[in-house]
Amino acid sequence: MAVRTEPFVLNMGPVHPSTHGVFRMRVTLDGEVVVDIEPVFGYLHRGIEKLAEQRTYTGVIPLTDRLDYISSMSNNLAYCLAAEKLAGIKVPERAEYIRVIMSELQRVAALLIAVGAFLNDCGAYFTPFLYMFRERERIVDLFEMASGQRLTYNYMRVGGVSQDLPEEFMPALRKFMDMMPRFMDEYDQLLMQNEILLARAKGVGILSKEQAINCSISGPVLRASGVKWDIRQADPYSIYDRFDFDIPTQTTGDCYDRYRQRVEETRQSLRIIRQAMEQLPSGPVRAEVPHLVRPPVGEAYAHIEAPKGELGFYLVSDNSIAPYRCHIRPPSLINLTALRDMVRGWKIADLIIIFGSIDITVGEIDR
Amino acid sequence: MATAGLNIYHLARLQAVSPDWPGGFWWHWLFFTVVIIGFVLTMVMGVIYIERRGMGRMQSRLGPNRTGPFGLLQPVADAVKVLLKENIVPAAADKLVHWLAPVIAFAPALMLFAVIPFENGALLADLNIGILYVIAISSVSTVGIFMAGWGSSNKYSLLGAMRNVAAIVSYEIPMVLAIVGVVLIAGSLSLNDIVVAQNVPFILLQPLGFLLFFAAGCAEINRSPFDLMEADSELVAGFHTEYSGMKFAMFYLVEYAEAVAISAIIATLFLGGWKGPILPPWLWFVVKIILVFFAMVWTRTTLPRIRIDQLMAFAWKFLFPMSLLNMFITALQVLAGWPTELVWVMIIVNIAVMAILVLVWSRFFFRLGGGRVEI
Amino acid sequence: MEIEPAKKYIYSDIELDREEGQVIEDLKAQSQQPIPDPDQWLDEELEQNILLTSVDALINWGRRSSLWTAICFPACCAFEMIAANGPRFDLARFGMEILRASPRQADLMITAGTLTWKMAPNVRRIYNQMAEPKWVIAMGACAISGGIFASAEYAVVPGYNRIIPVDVYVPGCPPRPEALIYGIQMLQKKIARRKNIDVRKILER
Amino acid sequence: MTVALSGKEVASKIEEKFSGSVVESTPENLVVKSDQLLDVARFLKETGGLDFDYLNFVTAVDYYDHFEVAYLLSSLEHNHSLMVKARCYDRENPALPSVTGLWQGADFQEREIYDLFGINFEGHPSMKRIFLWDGFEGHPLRKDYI
Repeated sequence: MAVRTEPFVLNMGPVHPSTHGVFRMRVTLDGEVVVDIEPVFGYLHRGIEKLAEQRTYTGVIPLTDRLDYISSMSNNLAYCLAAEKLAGIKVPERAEYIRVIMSELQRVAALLIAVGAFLNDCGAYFTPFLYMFRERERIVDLFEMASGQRLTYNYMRVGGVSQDLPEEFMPALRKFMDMMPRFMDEYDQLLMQNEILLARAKGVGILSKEQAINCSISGPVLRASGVKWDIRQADPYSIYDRFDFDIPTQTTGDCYDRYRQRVEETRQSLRIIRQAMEQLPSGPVRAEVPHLVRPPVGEAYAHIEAPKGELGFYLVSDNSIAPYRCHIRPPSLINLTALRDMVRGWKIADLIIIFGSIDITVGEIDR
Repeated sequence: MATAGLNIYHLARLQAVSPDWPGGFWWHWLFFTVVIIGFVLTMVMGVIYIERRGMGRMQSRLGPNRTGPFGLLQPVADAVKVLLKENIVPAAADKLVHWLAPVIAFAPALMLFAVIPFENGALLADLNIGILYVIAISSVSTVGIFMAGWGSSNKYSLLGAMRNVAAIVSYEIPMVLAIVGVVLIAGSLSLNDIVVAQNVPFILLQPLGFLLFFAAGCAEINRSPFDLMEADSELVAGFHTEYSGMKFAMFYLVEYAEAVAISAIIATLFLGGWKGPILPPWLWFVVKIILVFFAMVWTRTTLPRIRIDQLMAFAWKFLFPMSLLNMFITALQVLAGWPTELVWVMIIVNIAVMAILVLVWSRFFFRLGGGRVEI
Repeated sequence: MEIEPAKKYIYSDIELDREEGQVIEDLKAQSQQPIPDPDQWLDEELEQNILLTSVDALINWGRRSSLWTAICFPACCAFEMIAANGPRFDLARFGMEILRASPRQADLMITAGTLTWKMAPNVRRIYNQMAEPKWVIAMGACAISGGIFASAEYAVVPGYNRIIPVDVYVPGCPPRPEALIYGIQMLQKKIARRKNIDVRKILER
Repeated sequence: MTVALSGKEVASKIEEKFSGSVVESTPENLVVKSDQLLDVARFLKETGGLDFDYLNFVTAVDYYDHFEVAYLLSSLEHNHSLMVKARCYDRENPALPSVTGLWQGADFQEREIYDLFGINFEGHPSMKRIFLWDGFEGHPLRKDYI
């Protein structure tokens, strides 16, 4: 005899321990099984795109810091690339290298957070998260040396970076680079082969290759589904064509693959940093750029491979000192497109880890 | 058999000698009731401290160390604060059920200690069905938890409570079956007799039984990785989402009192209870409880949580058949009358049996991990 | 806060959206002025709260030594908040590592991040769900005044004190964990000073 | 390196199939008539050699007299990209066909444009406000908002 059940709606968020900020889902459940979800956004809509229209080109940079606040450097980079493309500014060599080092360090930090948060969502009571926070603190120290800030760095400028690296930066970076591979091995041993984690994450929330492309998914989520698409190699920006690195991909596109993908990308980032450290030239770190940049009428789109995916800035100029329109392509928001299809039919506990494996930041979703 | 000396003692016990106290049973009961309440409360404070400090250490940080010397007064401060907080009853809650739930959940945790010996013969009631009593009483707290989930009129609470009921119903069976091995060897259901019978701690004679009981016990009291009913990252706070103040304090107490109780039962059944050299027996008992509890803290900080269907599958497809097998093997050994002088051989054989069984079963018959439900 | 009677449950998405929008608009209309800080109005309420005078110190010690934080971290400052909880700064030393996901069991709300009007009813609700005694630390420029986003008036609430009373303000964008810990210590001092009962009032009676 | 296809070349291909659908074409982008946007988009996605299977982003720009909606399309296979635009001149009730049927990734972005610009995408499964609440007056990213 079949039991007759009745679905009910569970409101998850906007304040919930594992929605990574103020994200909200209206989940329709049949017992423990997710029948349908409706994501609700906007709890952190701060009008960044509107504010950007009232600020000078340089004044937008602090706003970009607060988009995806765990990868501020990458946001700075993407914005500066767009503004430079619009104004036709050439960036000095040393600045390019510093930018690469910074954005790759930022990727390491952000991916560590992503992995830690994912494991936390799996129920490993804060331990992996705090371990990864320990290493993030070291990276934050490096950023602090360069920019004086711990979270919102505001380090890059249109035409370079705000200031040269202090002299103690490179020894500290070298020390960090020596330590980091050991920590990466430690993380591998921590939970990578854990039976419970495998049972929880393997085969759960599969995102097929076709759907990933159709949903405009980008970043580690896309590559975990088996699409070898990394903007650093597909459309090299800055000086990424000078470095030798691999693009790891996975096959199935389940939660475990996304977790693995992030860990492996961290290793590749370390490889890039090491090369950039060796090649770092001396020279100026800022091009001669007027205080108020006044790009010609036109539009430009620059995109980078941010830790969460393709982060792009679409700037439209009307030859004034402020952008006429500044659109941000948020990887977090667009990666969530497939969420509904991924979670239907899974349990509520799976919903949490599938959501965690997409790795979003609400600041970027709502802007 | 390791139980050779036991039979004479057991015969003597059959005459049901009353405690040799002036005034008979009543003083005995009063004394032990006070002792148990004091013991449980102190132990709860102690284990909360151990958990928070231990967890802090495992997470590469310090843990509470500012409140009192070494942070020892942290649980006291927590207690003072929680007890004096406002008590909120949600408007839509079922008032009576909401009010009764923590009491019903808390009582069994205390009652469990009635049959647990602190020293030889030092226990409130030496029931000759002690183990049965433990099993029966420990599942009563489920009623309280379900009442909490139902009475709060909160969907998260209800989900947590449902999970808890499902888990308890499944895990009672492997838990009981895991004990049967111990009972067969000891030849008694009384916890005191079981401790007396342990010339060698039963963890060595019954390694598989210990593992099964530890896993089932963790699930029974919802310690990680089976802490589904208050799964922080999924269900906010599970069944006690809507509880605050004193009533939340009760649930907090229940959580740890149950952990202490299960640790005490494991210490009694498998680790030789109060037995040990040099130190006074009650101290040995406390040390063993803390050891077991520490193992629970360790698993909590290390392992991810499993899913509800995996939890059920783990009970029915792994623990249940394993505990049946364990029971049969032990019964055969007891029936064959394994010679007492060869106890070390028995230990080695049993450990080998455990290793083979666990490996074979987890490789060929049951793996964790379920699948998608088609909707 | 008087408790509203339980509403009819709504099942349609569209109706629910409309209802929530209405709540936001109402709150926006209500909260055009900042709520004064609790220091200014809390004393009157506390006069009715009778406890033994001699245990005042003990109670305050207990309360300030175990401030459990409610999980309500909307934006950027959350990461400095977590960093303060993390291995280096370690709020656990003060017994604060327990982050209660359920506001009913929390004592302290650290408002880490920008508050938008859409979020405001939820923050108000979380604050109301917290059991007395409760405290609020406004962390960061956005929480104090709207900060860098204050000029996006259509979406951003200029400071949490429009919605909930705030005890301690910690400036910075975001404040460093050290600053947050200093703010928490300020709050602890504030709790230590707090009188749960005025002795003279009792004697007069 | 992603090759940005010339709008003029693609425009000539489109003109062969749907004559009169291209309003304007420059080397950077091409502007399509809004009522034929869906056909052109399907053509771009499904024609061999173009295969624009990836929609980078959708956004809108307010030029006071008209809205310009920009679609950046990429092909992961050929590694080339193209910016397609459509304009709506109706300021009161601007409307465009929705491309969610072709690229699901446009789902939230079209809702965002509806929320912040007020452009209605016909055929979108749930066209409602995404960031702001129901009952909010106006569309903030329009240039005439405050």
